[in-house]
Amino acid sequence: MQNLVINYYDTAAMILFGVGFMTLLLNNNLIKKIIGMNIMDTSIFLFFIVKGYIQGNRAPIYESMADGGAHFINPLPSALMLTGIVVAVSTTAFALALTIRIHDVYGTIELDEVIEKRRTGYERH
Amino acid sequence: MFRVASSVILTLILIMVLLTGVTELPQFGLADAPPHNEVMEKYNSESVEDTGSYNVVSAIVLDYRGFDTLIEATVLFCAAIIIIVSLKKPEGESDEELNT
Amino acid sequence: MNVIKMFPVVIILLLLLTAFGLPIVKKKKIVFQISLATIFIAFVMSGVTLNYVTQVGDYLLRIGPYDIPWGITFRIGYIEALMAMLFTGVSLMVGWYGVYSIHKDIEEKHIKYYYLLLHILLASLLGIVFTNDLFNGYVFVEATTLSSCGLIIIKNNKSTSKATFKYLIMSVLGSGLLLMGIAFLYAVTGHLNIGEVHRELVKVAAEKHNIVVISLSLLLVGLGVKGAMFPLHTWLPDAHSSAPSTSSALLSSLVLKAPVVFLIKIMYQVYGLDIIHTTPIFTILLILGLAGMILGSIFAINQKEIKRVIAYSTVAQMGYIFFGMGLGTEMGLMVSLFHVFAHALTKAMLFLCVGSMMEQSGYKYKDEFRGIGKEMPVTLGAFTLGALSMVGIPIFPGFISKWYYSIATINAGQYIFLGFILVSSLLNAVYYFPIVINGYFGKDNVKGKIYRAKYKPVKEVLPLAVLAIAMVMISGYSSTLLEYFKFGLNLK
Amino acid sequence: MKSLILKEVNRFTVILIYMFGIYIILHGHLSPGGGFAGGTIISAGLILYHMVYPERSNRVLSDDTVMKAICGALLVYGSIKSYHILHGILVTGHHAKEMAPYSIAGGGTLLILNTCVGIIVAGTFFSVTKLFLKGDQ
Repeated sequence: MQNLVINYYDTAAMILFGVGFMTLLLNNNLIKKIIGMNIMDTSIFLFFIVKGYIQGNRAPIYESMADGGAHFINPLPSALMLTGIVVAVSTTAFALALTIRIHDVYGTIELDEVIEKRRTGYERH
Repeated sequence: MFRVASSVILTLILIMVLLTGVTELPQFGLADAPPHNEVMEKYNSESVEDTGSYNVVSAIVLDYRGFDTLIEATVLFCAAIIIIVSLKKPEGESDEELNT
Repeated sequence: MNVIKMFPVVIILLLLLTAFGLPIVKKKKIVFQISLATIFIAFVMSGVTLNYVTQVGDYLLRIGPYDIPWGITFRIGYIEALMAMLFTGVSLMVGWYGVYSIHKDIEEKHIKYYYLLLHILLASLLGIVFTNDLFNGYVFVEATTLSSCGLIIIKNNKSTSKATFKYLIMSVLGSGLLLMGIAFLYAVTGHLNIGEVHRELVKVAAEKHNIVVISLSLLLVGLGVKGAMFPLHTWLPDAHSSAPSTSSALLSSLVLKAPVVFLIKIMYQVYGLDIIHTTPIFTILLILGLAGMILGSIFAINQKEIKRVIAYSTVAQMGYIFFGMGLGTEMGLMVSLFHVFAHALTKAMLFLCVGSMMEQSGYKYKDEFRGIGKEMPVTLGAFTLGALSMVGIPIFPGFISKWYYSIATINAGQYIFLGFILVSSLLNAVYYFPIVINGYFGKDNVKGKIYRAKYKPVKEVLPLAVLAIAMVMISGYSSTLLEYFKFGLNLK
Repeated sequence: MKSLILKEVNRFTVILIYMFGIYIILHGHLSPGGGFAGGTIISAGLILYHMVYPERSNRVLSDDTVMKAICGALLVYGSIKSYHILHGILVTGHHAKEMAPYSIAGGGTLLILNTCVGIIVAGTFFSVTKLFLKGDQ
């Protein structure tokens, strides 16, 4: 239990993940679903990036050659998450484009209305 | 109502399970946690000699794990292509679309 | 020899570089030529790699100048080389078939983008199979997701948008869980390379038991979404039935299989058998696999659209693969890998046949295909071969894998599951045979009907024939394949 | 966008945004930043310019040009990376480079790689946002 307080970043990341997951499950609005998806991704980035922190050390950038790298934080999680963020941005952009297309076809972005319109065969064009 | 209740319960179970994992994680910010090992030391101390980059994150992104970045650029490119394919309308049609 | 060693990475780079060049190309014919030539070269190169592996055994290949804990590595062995041959071979056939039929499904100016996405998809699938680095695997999985979404959405149809959205949301959830599992592993081991993670994990597994179980289940669920494990399969029927039929063939036969291979890698190389036996993962895989086998087939019987029938059949067949993994024996795993081959070739052929039947006749529902055998005997013949294989008739790979599944079940001492295999085969027969029988002997639609579907020219049916021959050939060489898988798994 | 003030101010700010983006890309290996950060900033400038002067932006940077730039940058990036990877596999034991002085050119190929990444990111975001903007007008 005490560990949850010490690792407060991890705890926060997990709760944030839950928030995102619930947003994804509960909302009918496609944009809100995408927001939930993004919250989830962000929580994972937070969780991963915290793994690289070392108390008292600073960002891994040389200011002069005398630095020597002994007082740097772990650069690997930061570098990995840079990759992860770009991937998340790509998926978000694609999801938004899909939402535009769904709006073009059905005239709504509420999921239950889309399903209703599919069932009754109503389409805008 | 049932849907809301079941999602809340599912989410709570998920959070509980994940927090069980957090209790076993190494302490936050300690210098002797498992990730701070020889891999990190090489990145931090030899990046200038190996790659010529003073920014260690840049060195990892572009050189040590450069293959990942190539795939990542591919993902970005792929997303751009898909969006162009799914949203771009033929030139003549787009004006008509605006008027309606 | 050094040059042959690096063929796997050359294949991936070649596919990516040609993909980057394709949008600049103007002429459709040149797109086809470049694409097919590249995939053919990739196929030949994977064959050479397999040959090289039979001579020297497994080897690690570092990507770039940095050695193992610092850089990314590939691990090339029997399984990887064989999977590479399967993936490139099937995509070559699908791409070749697409040359004649793709313009009926998608717009003319999108064809080059279609082949571009095919290249990226193939490269990332091969990457998932080859990789020996967890994060690299994650990036490849994401590339697979996006490019397969692209292959669905490229058909400018009303139903594709919603199906793709569902697929995308499920996939993003899956890859999120996958990344979180990797984060847990990284937090306790400090490495991303699979071998190093295993070495460190063995040391800490006893005191970090919760993390072992949680990370394994996160990875299982994450890859289970991608591989259509039973309760997580809900995206599959929509996505596969609304895509263009060449895309359906690729999605069903290849895209589902790469995560399975990655899962096998994670189970046996990251965790290792000793740790895995302390977790309930085998039981979970077994139960979910059985549920998929039975319920997937039952869902398939109730479908009306012919493509949805085949899509649900994929769920059932993925159930077989997870069932074999869940047996927890070497034999079960070997048969699952063999079934990956059998299902990939058969399902690609089935989807291409159905696609060509649908495009020629313009029908969509399975009842409308009565009497189609009189118009398109060759295509329906190929479909019949695939259906026979799926049901499990001797000399076809479906039979071989069911036979070995039975042997593996008996060896594991779990006789009750034999009944499940039998029931599932019968259910397969219930939904495949009516289509075939009605296709050949159905009289309803024949009278007074205008034959819209003329024969296809022989060259357009040739890819189907090649797939059929490959299908029969792998059942002929099944013992060799199983032996290779045994070498590749190399379990103690 | 019809406001005159916006149009006039935009002429200067866009140049500053480009300069800031290019600075971040070129100093990617010396200071925080790099291709991704700089590319997003440049794409923000391009989008701003497109919103204020849509006709001129369409004339100078047509979709075709942007696509060609992205593909060209990806090809250059991919070939340099392929060369690195294949060369690295063949040559056992990598050669440590000479101590690079603290300068833009010190990074060797890193500068080219960062520039390519910058072009890819800027081009992608620009073309995607242009498509998203179409529905709004």
